[in-house]
Amino acid sequence: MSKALLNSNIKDDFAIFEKKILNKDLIYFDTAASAQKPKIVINEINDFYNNHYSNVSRGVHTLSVESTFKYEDSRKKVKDFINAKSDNEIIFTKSATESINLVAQTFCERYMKQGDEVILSIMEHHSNLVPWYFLREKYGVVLKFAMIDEEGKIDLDHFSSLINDKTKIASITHLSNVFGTTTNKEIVKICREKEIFIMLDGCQAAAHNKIDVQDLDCDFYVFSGHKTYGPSGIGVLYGKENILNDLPPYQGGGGMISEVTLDSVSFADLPAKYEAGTPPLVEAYGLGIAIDYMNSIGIENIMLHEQELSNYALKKMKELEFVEIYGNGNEKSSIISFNLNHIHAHEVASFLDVEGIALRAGHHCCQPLMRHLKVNATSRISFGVYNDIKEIEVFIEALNKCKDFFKK
Amino acid sequence: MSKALLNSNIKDDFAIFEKKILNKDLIYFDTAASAQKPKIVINEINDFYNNHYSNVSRGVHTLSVESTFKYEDSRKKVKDFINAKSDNEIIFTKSATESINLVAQTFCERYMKQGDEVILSIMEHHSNLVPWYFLREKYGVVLKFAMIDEEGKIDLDHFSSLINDKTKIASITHLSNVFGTTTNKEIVKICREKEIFIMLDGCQAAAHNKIDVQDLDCDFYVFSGHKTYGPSGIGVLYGKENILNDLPPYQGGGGMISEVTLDSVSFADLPAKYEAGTPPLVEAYGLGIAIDYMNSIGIENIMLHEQELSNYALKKMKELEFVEIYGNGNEKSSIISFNLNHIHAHEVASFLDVEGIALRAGHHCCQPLMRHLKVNATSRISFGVYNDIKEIEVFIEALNKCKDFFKK
Amino acid sequence: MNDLLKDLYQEIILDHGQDPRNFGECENHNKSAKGHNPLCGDKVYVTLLVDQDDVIKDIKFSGEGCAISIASASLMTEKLKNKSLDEANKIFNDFTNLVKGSTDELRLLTEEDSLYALKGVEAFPMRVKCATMAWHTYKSATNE
Amino acid sequence: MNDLLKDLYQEIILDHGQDPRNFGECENHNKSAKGHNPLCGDKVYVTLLVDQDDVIKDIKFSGEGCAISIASASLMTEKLKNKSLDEANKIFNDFTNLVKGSTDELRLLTEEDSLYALKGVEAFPMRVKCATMAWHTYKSATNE
Ligand SMILES: Cc1ncc(COP(=O)(O)O)c(C=O)c1O
Ligand SMILES: Cc1ncc(COP(=O)(O)O)c(C=O)c1O
Repeated sequence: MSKALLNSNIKDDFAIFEKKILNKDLIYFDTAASAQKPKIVINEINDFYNNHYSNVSRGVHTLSVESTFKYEDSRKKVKDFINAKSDNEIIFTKSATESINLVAQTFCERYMKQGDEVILSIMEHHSNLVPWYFLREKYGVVLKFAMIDEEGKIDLDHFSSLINDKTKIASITHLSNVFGTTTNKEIVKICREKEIFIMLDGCQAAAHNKIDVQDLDCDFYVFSGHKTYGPSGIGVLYGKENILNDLPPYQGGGGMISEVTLDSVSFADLPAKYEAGTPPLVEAYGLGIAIDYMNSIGIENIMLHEQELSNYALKKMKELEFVEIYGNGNEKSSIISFNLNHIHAHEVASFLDVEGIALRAGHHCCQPLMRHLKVNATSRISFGVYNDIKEIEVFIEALNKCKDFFKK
Repeated sequence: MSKALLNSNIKDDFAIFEKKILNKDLIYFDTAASAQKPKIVINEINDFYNNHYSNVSRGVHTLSVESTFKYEDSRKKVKDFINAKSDNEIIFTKSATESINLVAQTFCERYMKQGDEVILSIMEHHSNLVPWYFLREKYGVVLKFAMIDEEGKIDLDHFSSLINDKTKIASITHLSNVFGTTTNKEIVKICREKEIFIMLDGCQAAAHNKIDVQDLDCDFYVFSGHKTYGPSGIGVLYGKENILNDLPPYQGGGGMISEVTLDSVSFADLPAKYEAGTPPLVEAYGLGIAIDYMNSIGIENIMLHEQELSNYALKKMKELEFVEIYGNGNEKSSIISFNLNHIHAHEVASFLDVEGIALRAGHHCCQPLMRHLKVNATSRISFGVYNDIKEIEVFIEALNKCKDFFKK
Repeated sequence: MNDLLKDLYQEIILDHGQDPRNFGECENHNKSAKGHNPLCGDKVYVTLLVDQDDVIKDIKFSGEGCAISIASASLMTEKLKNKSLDEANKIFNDFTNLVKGSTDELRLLTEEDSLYALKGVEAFPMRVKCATMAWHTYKSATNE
Repeated sequence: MNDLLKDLYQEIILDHGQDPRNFGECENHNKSAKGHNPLCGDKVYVTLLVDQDDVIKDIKFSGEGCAISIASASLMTEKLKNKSLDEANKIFNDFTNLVKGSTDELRLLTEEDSLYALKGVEAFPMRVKCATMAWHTYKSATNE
């Protein structure tokens, strides 16, 4: 087992683990919400500001050149990270949420009319629901929701059965932020056969799996920098070049234009077309460094490590009769959602917080899924490169203590 | 004169000035494009990531609490900085450009129909033009452009004459990024009298003037963090609370909802309503620190300092017969645009770059204004707290050398 | 056991959390509101009977929630019953100040009050919403 | 004077920049395109006469721009005249590699070529767009 685990001194790469939470070591089990940042990312952000900073793309002077090259270099790193074909397919946004809004809005404007259909699933994150609800509201687009199986995976037969002549696009999570289950890439094949577009929400997958958008063959792929060990304030949209060329622009402003008169505007080529205004340039750079960091460990190794941790945690949690786990399979990637009998998730979170354990309690921005699971909230642990087996032991012990505390 | 100038060791607050450009001291005259960052901002960003980082607003654990409080604390600082009435009036975006897009889109959805009119000016930045062009294109909204006078200020009579029964909103720069001129706050009075809404684009003003949105009485005010000594990737939208309450949401996603079912969604209260997805949280915090920094110097003092520098530079430049200055008044705030006779702005920028002087050459994202001025491009110098008189001397000498070099 | 937790989960909180008083709907009521906590999806429904003199003759709540939110709702109904709306609103202010750890002086609540047991919430700022959910719902019921 | 600037603004560049050759429009042309530099709004218009054998019999340009963009356009027209489109495209590749400081080997351009004078641009990466504006415009004219 331990072969798959990363060397435990990987924690030294992260300054935050020198911190104590009420005199306890920090056990950070909330990576699915946002990952901690390696020192190298923070140091490089410093270096950018201290030695190379200026606005990008428009200036002639040295700092402007340096900033522009760092920014564009990061785009190349993202391209390689997800194996896109071209830099033009990588758009920097502020978040995955913005990326999804961008696609929903521009795709609808270009390809959809009233009555056309979109397929989502009942376990999508609000960020992959509400942008589509807007289209339903504004343009009369119809939304359909794929069901999930007992394990917490998209039911592909049901998904398939929802597609008809009016269906234009599907937008589905690549890795569930509640169950830790990965969507079978067959889903793209189904979309290819039925000739609809597909976007994958890779927020959780990108920090955990090797992503290859050419192999996946999806039309759009989105993720957030802050969940992949990068800074806050940066997101990625991947889109196939011909599609992005075909879609209208999203936001307007400096940097995304070719020529502006009082009567007209023509737009810059990709990727600038979708990057109106001064972009989150240092954040983009930081994401590039985070990608370097993940590559230095090896994304395969990260996956194996987190898989090991999940397997171990799952086994231990199943031994506790007062723990209910959501999704009955064994594939949990780096994420396990659960509840303690008769104890509200908020109690669990506060109790564990005092033990130094940071986990998430709530609806995880998946209220429709919560309703499906017939709960208001769950607790969720999620792992990153810096977690280890010892922390899981502490966690299991804390669950026991928690149960006892609230039993009385 | 020197009384108004800040102590020159203010440069020590900025690490970048330890840098040499081709063995020359860096003279950064490109603050209007983006300001350099004080060490304190960078250090605090470090501290945030190293000691307090987590996602905001949703978690129960300690790091989540710390992050949330830092994020919300920054909102309070922004509120005080521009003297808004309530935290609810401060929306964090990724940039001023996004702020303007947000207002244009939601305002149009709520209050405008085909044929309704918007007033801009011919000197607006592309970021305050193109979002409105989209409305023209999509919804048949009519755009009218206020003229400017010789000095480079909005012609208020002309502005006034453009308003009619169909006019719904005006969006005007508060401080011109080409001329350095400030728009008379009378403009808001005109809008109040004629009962139209007004947005001010404060990108350049916010780092230079004391902004008081209650005194200005504008409906919307926008600026970017990176131009006010804050990090990249953060922008601000101020809107009067009752108006923001009345407008529809912009982007959809986690954090901006109250309740989501498969059929419906209800939205969170302000300011969350406009902050879909994980926000640029560390960036927002960094902007708060930048505001602290500006306050520690005193925004009045910053204004006086930059005014002094501008006055001096203007006087010296006027003595050079080969320099043409755009806008014939003496109010240049922190920005002066010019050209050297017969020498293209790009040559000037490259030449000065080699002397260590960073200035901007181009259309400054104001192509309609360039056309009005009958040039393709200008050079532009702009000042920040870290500039001093000696740098202007070096600059004037460099202009002379540049003229000589290209004369032969 | 950690002191913060002990303060948060005092006996009376756990008791009211597990066995809430005034749970249900007032048979006769003339004011009501629904509230929820967007963090976790918990919900509460508060009903009141307010007489001509603006006195709360009856108040009940129903819903689901964590121990803190249920206990707080339960203790609220006990406290507000037979109070005038004016008094009740002062208690509302006191209570929200108490759990937020505000430095404002309390006007009607004292350390003897059972509600004071919720002071432990101030050490868990993200739980303030749990503690105040029923209170805000009461407030919006009476504001309509 | 700084060496980088001397390299950038060699005599021949300043000469062609101030006194461009082949400025204007070909009297007879069968290909043309407009181009511009979004950084500064500079514009160029390139016209060509390409014969049946795909040889560029005439090429001229007009427009406004900085010394680098005008000199580059002027030198381009001198170089491409009487070249086959095939050769011209190879020179296009060589030239863009040259100014970008690419490590790719040049196939047709040598140090003896007047175009080589623009190698100094590689030290000013943001000026590459100036140097290549006319070239990309030529390219789009012949691609139609
Ligand atoms: C007057 C004005 N408006 C808008 C903008 C756009 O700001 P940003 O690029 O930060 O969105 C700028 C800066 O470029 C500006 O100077
Ligand atoms: C599956 C999934 N989709 C979308 C999002 C939204 O990401 P962000 O908040 O970074 O925009 C998240 C994270 O919260 C997520 O887990």
